[in-house]
Amino acid sequence: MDLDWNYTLDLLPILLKYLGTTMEMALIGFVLALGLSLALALTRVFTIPVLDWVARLFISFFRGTPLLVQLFLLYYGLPQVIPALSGIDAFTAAIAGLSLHFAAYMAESIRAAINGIASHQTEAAMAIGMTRLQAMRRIILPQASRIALPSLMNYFIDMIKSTSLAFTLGVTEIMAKAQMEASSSFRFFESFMAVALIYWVVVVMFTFVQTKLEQRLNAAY
Amino acid sequence: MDLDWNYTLDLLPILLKYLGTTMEMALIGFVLALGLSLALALTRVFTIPVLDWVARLFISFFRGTPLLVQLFLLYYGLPQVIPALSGIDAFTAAIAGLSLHFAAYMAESIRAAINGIASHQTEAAMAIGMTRLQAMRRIILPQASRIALPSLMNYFIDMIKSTSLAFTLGVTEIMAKAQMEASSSFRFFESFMAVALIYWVVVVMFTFVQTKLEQRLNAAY
Amino acid sequence: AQEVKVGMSGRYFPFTFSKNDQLQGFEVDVWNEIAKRNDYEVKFVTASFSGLFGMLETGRVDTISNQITISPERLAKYAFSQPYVYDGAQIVVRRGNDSIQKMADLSGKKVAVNLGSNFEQILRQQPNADAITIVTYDTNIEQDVALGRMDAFVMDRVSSAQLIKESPLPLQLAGDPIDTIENAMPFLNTPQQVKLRDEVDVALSAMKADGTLAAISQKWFDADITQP
Amino acid sequence: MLAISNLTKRFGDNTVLEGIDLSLAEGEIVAIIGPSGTGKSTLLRCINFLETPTEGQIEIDGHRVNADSSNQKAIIELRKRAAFVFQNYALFANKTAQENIAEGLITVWKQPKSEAMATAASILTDIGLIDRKDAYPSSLSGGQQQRIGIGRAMAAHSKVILFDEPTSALDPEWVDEVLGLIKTLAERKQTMIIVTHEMQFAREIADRVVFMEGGRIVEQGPPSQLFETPQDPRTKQFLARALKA
Amino acid sequence: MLAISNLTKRFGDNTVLEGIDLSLAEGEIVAIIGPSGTGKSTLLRCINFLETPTEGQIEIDGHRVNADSSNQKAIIELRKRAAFVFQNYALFANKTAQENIAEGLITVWKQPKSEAMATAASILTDIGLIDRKDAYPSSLSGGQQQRIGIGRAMAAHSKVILFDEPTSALDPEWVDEVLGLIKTLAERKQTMIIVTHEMQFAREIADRVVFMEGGRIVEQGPPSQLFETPQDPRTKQFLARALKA
Ligand SMILES: Nc1ncnc2c1ncn2[C@@H]1O[C@H](COP(=O)(O)OP(=O)(O)OP(=O)(O)O)[C@@H](O)[C@H]1O
Ligand SMILES: Nc1ncnc2c1ncn2[C@@H]1O[C@H](COP(=O)(O)OP(=O)(O)OP(=O)(O)O)[C@@H](O)[C@H]1O
Ligand SMILES: [Mg+2]
Ligand SMILES: [Mg+2]
Repeated sequence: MDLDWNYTLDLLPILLKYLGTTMEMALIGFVLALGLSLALALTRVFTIPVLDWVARLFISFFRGTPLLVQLFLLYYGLPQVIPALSGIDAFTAAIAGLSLHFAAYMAESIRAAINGIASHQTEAAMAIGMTRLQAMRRIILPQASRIALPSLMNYFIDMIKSTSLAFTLGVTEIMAKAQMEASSSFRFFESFMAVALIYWVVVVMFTFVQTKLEQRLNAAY
Repeated sequence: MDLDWNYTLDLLPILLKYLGTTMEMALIGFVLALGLSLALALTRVFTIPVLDWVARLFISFFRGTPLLVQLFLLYYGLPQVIPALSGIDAFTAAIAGLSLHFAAYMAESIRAAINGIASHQTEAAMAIGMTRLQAMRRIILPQASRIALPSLMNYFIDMIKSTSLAFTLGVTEIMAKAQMEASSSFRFFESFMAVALIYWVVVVMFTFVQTKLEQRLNAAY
Repeated sequence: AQEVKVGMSGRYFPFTFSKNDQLQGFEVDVWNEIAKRNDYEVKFVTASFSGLFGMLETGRVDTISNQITISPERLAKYAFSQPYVYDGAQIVVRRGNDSIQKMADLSGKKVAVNLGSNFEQILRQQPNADAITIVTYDTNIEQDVALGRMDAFVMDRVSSAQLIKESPLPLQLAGDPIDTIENAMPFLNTPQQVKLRDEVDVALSAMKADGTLAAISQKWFDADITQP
Repeated sequence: MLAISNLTKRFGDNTVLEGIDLSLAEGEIVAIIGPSGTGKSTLLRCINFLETPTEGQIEIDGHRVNADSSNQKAIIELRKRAAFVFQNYALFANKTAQENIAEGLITVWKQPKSEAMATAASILTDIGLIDRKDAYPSSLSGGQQQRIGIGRAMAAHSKVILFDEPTSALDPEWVDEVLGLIKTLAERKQTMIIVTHEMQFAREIADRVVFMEGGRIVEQGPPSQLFETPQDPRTKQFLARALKA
Repeated sequence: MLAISNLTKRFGDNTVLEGIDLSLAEGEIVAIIGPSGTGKSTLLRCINFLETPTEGQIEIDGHRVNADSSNQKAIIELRKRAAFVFQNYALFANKTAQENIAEGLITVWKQPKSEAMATAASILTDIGLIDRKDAYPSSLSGGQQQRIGIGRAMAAHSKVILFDEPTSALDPEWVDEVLGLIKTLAERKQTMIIVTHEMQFAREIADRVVFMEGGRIVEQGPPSQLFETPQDPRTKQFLARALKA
């Protein structure tokens, strides 16, 4: 196969126009997923009576079924049951799906990180009269975040790439665009190289941020 | 939308025939990924001179680019460069791609778990004359495995579902089969429900195994 | 003007594809012409193939214009427009492989087909179907035939010819089409959508009659594929 | 001021504490001594419900909590009345020395941060660690860490401070300082329970010494009486060994 | 048998140890005393390269390692000659009491598991914890944990055992037992260095006492001499405080 690297180069500016869509979905989705996963993790760590079971079911479902199917259900299935939701646009639905899906995964990582912090510190915090939630917020979570950071970054990176499934809902982001371009030129190889390159640069940038963050979080240890 | 649940039920036995392919890819892929990620994590924890940089590059690339692109490069791209590899079959290539991709992610989780174990235990092990590798194997890894377990299970579950990308290489597993069936009947919704159901049951079973494992690993704490 | 939303994959050259970030192709031209005649404001929605049908079901698009092949099963579920493309199932092989010329030559061979197409069913209806290893792909069947991993793939004749012309891959057509297929646009079976389908049918009939449809076909294929 | 009634604690079918009754008057200092594994730490931990007692009841400053109560608010109110100094320091790993001491004032007692940090600084001066105020626990020596742990307990305006072997990790030259501090607290009518196996220290600081064995209080009395004329043979035997060491 | 020459350790620009020279004969027991933060733990940690010295050299039983050496094998050989008892126990959290003691024998000394476990059991009997042999560290009391830590050090056939405040977490009644054990080891010509602030203990067990301050050895000599007729004013001041407590 004769590879045409110029094609790859020519494609880059076209694809970059869609990077905004990709990153917007990933960033908003991640922030929402982070909040939700924290709530789920705390619900499980504290084993809050009924909610614990709700959280387990939520995690089990959103972890146990493919994101593609979840997006499908959310965008095409749910409006059948709840007509009010038929007004939701594809972009919003994609973000909702991404955050629900990744929240389920991230909740388990956060829970593991919390369990990794020596429990005598929670005791010490409770002994001075803090509630479990205060101890969590001020003592345990800051330390757990250090342990969880690499995992969470993994999920963020995964999420960036998973935004490509939003094409199922009609959202065109960089991967969809690359495949559309490739289908006319038949230069799948070159198109994929262009997408890979863009993703890689983005990921390397975020990994750099991660390294800096890790250094700051490690300062105390 | 008129849903035909009988269609979903009728599809189940057809899809179940392909569950073997899915699980075979996921299980072999995961075992390989586990070995590779452990090697990568240790290389990074011990900061082995040159290898550390190789590991970083490996992780950066396989984490930073989409699995789809990696499978494509592996199966369609590499044989162009190394003709000997054109004999590789799609199933093998899919497993190779899955394990390389997930190893990059898992390496970071394992590294974080190792860093989460109190370092004075490594000291104590070294003080009685163990090498760092012995301390790692006998003291740190058994404890790190407890912290890493939920994350690793997340990746395993993710891997089960990611086997569907092997469809790009022509491997028919349950997701591919569901889409094939759906594309002739146009009953995507019903097909997806069938797939989701099968995945969910499989995941719930593995989650049960995880819970049992966690209990065993927690026995000492 | 009434807004009509048309779903397509954007990944099916030269019917619907993107070049330099511009959505174009046969389907796009056909719909722009229909819109002009019926005073529609046409809006193209691109999504993956499985998503297109979800959109149709939930009313997010009015129809799909992506060379959907009519089959009895599909006819039972949707209201189809009249066929606007007549095509055939074509065997394609690696360049220089002249051993395969007709259906019977595929016995004992490995044959690839694409997801979302009807070609798997067509192959399975052939008398020697049991002797053929049929593999369905999501994308990239042409790559595997070019690399020699597959002996042949089956696709519609029109895009096969385009593919061989446009792509750098070493491929060639093998013999004549093995079956004829009719492509049309599916609509939901509701009174409102059936009314829209009828309007579109009127426009299509007129375009066939005055040669506009043939002209669009000539533009993209150097041939008229809109007549049986 | 503090009253423990009929306190029993079981781990599974292992009874670690059995029917403990103990009262403290305001400003009283009680030392608890006894062999290892006898339930001394467990008793302290039950007093502020770090360990939920199996039976019995705790009352501090008129605030009473039963073993079968699961009222979190009541337990927190109890804990606000009782500070704890841990055997293993249990400092907050993500906070500096000063922040460790200020943390409770800010979070529990809702003091403004600047005020809490000023209080923490003065406590750091008291315990001789003001020059290490910005150090994190991991970079402090064992002795330094335990002194911060004591400082943290001193910061809360607690009715009673519970010490679990507070000097066991301290260098001898600092024991004096800590003794001095505890005496200052005693003069301010600070009630304290101190688990210790430094007999000399118990004798010097305590108003009353309690000897525990096998999860029960065997004997108690003023230090002079308990150390010089112990009544129970087990007390005698324990003291004979302990004072010799 | 053990010779430390010109040992210096800096953390950044903070010099914690400065030009330490110290030799031990076979079977000799040296106690190190001194104020908190003075570098006692750091000195012990440098002896078996848990902390890499900045300058100087360590020799144990004819095996010599320089500060600038990065030969891992040489360092491991050194460590096999020196066991360590930690201030904070540092037990292996994933191993039972018995496994903690047997671990080194199995991994480092390549003994068959059954043999190592038997040795561990006999050591557990010596230290009075045979009934807790299957307990994990997290369910042992502080005192029990430290005794396992000592047992672990006893198990290795080390030329020298380094104790970092071995009795600071121990209950008085067990101090005797441990003293007894250490004496048994001394009779077998076990060389030991013991950092401690229990003066009574240092006096009883040591052949020689070393007083450190500010990262230097200020004075050393037999216990009777150092405790009764200290020469350096800093030693005098330290002992005055320490013996009073
Ligand atoms: N969480 C627990 N689960 C089970 N048993 C426990 C637990 N905590 C303590 N124990 C057991 O309870 C007994 C009393 O322990 P405790 O720590 O109160 O003793 P102690 O008197 O403080 O001993 P030391 O002087 O060694 O600190 C011990 O046998 C210990 O093993
Ligand atoms: N890893 C480190 N990084 C920086 N400074 C350190 C480190 N370890 C110890 N220090 C500092 O070195 C000095 C000596 O500490 P060391 O623990 O050796 O004292 P010590 O004599 O054992 O004290 P203690 O009796 O309290 O245990 C202290 O000021 C301590 O803060
Ligand atoms: Mg205790
Ligand atoms: Mg020390």
